[in-house]
Amino acid sequence: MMPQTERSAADGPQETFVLNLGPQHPATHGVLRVKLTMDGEYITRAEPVPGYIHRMHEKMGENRTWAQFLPNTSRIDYLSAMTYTHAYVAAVERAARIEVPLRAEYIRVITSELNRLSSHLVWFGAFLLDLGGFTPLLYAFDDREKILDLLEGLTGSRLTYCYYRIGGVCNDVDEAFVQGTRDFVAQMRPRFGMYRDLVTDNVILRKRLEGIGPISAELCRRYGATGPVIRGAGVPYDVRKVEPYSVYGQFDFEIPVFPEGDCMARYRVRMEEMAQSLRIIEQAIDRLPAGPVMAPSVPRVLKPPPGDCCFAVEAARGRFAVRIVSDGKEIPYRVKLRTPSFSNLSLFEEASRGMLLPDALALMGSLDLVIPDIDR
Amino acid sequence: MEPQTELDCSPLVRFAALDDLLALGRANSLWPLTFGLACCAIEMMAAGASRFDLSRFGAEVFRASPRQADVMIVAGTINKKMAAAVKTLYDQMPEPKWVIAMGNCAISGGPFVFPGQYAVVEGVDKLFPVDVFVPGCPPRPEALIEGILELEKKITGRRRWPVVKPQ
Amino acid sequence: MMLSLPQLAEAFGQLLRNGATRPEGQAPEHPGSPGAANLAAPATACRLTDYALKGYHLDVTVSPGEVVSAASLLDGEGFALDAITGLDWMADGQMEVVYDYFHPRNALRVVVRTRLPRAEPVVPTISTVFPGANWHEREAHDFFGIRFLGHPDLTPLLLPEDADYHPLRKDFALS
Amino acid sequence: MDDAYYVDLIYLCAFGAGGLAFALGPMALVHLVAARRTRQTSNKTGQFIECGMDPIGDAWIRYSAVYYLYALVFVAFAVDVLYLIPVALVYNRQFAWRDLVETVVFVAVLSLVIVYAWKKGVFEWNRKPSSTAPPS
Repeated sequence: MMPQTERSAADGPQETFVLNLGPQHPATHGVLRVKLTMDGEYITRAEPVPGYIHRMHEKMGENRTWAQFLPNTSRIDYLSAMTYTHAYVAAVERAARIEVPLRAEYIRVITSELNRLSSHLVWFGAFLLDLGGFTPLLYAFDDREKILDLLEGLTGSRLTYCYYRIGGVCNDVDEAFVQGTRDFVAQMRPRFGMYRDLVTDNVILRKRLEGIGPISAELCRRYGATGPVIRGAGVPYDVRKVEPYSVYGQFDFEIPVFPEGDCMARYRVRMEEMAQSLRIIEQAIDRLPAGPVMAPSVPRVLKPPPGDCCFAVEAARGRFAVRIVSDGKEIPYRVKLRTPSFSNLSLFEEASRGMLLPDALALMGSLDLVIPDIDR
Repeated sequence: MEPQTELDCSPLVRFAALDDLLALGRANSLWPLTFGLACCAIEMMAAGASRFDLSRFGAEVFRASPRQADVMIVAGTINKKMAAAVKTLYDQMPEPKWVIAMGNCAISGGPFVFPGQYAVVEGVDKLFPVDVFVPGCPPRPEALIEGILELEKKITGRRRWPVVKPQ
Repeated sequence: MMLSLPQLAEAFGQLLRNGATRPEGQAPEHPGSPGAANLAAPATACRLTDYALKGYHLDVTVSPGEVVSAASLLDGEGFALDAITGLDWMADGQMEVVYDYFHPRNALRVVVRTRLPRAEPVVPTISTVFPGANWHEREAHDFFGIRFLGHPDLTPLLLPEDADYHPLRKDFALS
Repeated sequence: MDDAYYVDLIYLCAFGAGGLAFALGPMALVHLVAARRTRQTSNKTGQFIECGMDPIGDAWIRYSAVYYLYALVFVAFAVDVLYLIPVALVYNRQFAWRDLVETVVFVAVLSLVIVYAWKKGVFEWNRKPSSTAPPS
């Protein structure tokens, strides 16, 4: 049975129809499925159906030792793998009371922020691809490859880094990385001006984004949406500032906030955030302390004391929290991953009601979804 | 109806020279299906974007519709909820069609295989035949390009591009 | 309005004391008072925790009947729902439901937990208070088979739509 | 009936045959050269494409009249172009004001359709007030 909307008798009954958007659809950035009930070009109901890339990360957490779970963390949100690994290792360090050397914390901040930049660049390219502009993707990937070169030299992989270890990082940065990062920051700064001239000030883009897909701060709160979504609704919530973890408290940076709550506000938040990440990277590189990069006393077989603990980080898409429960054994009792895309997507049904389909796709793109991050 | 993945799909008339010509044309303008599943999809995007530039080999026209696509690049993990959709998309691609399994998940289930796993299909070749396997987790864009060149070799019977030998 | 932790703890203490008249009839043994950490874990409790060690500020244990009033209390204070998760304590024959809350404007994190019998894990839904809980509860139902009373739609979210198994139960791998 | 008439008729037939060959030739060629069957796993080769899912419901339902108007405007201009090509071919012998005026009048009359449709709000995709109510 298909639902029908009420219409005046003069119109005659116009029926709604049900349309599958996804799992194989270029606008859903992966294998998200949205069950659309359409009234012509207007959305009566858009019900996201996740689960098409559920990969049992939480079950796998209960099947391997604390350290063996590390490669999984980088495959949940593969675009900001560093921040996800950071949350997990920091949670285990908190549970096992391991003190991380300062140099390792600085390296974590530098690599996390580089990763945030590369993640936002992919979003930038893919979002504009959704809106119908292909060229920005080529510029964004050009910049992104420079970051990947740096991280690949350091970690050995391009995307799914497994660089952080429980107690530090797996190898020290070399002079080439430090110099390369400095060069990259210098190269990247002027690019934002180019992006602004090329894309942000474009009339077509503004017409497609301004006033489209409004999400209020209250809606964000009721659905637990975080990251650029809540900051684009005027709430300066960023885990790096609210609950400063690692050494983020030592840096001078701002949290970009735009109160409009529309797609353009979320777009601007991410663009500004990239510039702020550069600021953090610059400060961290300048103040990089000497010392070891691995805690001296990490036991070979880790057995955190029984109990639970949480650790939250600001990933590229919002608040990512790990809740680990230990029963004192070498295998976790439970690893709960609270992922930002899950909560950010859950408000889509309410936010997209009554929108035009093309505008709803702009809204979905501005949420910056990574589908395995929803499904885990 | 039984799965028919070993059908003889050859055309009514065949001319050796014409077949070669068609194969050459097909091999150098492979249109992949836009079918990003997981991590590997980002590397697939990177292969199509600047620096790696898949269009040098004629395979950059990513089509959203299976009817217009020649090659399905299965880039990522297939789970049991997704398997039916993947099979549907394979069915909807017209002949001649090829499949590249990109990444360890598409090859064998990759890191998501453990005793008692409940969600992952352990390799896309469990669902339909695969022509080229590209290993890696995820494979580098160069590896995907090499996979496409291997597919060209499979279609035309010879390799047009030089093979880079490790020094 | 800056919300302070002792005020919140006091509010929860009030909630738990009022809960003494609830049908289950279990009076909270140690209603939490600000600054006093009760190390024993009674049926209901409100404890301040060390953020540096735990990652949250307030740990509240309530009876299953009180999760909705706890959610309403936090909703009134401007909290947002972080996650809902299950925990299978197979050895104790119990199922734990953990509600994580964060505050979008203050550095405050609250954990509300409740224990259910493992044989019949039923708890009222809080999706009437936080609409975002809808998906979290569906996920907990997927993984643990916890039934949320009053939930609009408990069809599997992440698992296939016809799935009848609950993979994160500790006895799942054995079957 | 003079010879010229038959010559013209032969020309016409040849032109028609050529046109048919252009239209049907590729179909015949494809029938011979293309693959006869498609390998498939679950017998869904002929299914409508909906992102890999089985379509839900029927496509034969009442749509908004706006779609119909939109299609009409499109068809008007497609036909317009169809007529303009022979006009351009015939009129290219010498420049004549009369021809130009004729063409402009033709295009202007068709453009009035756009103006009319624009004024009527065909391109606005406005919802009727009754349908903005939340679904029951």
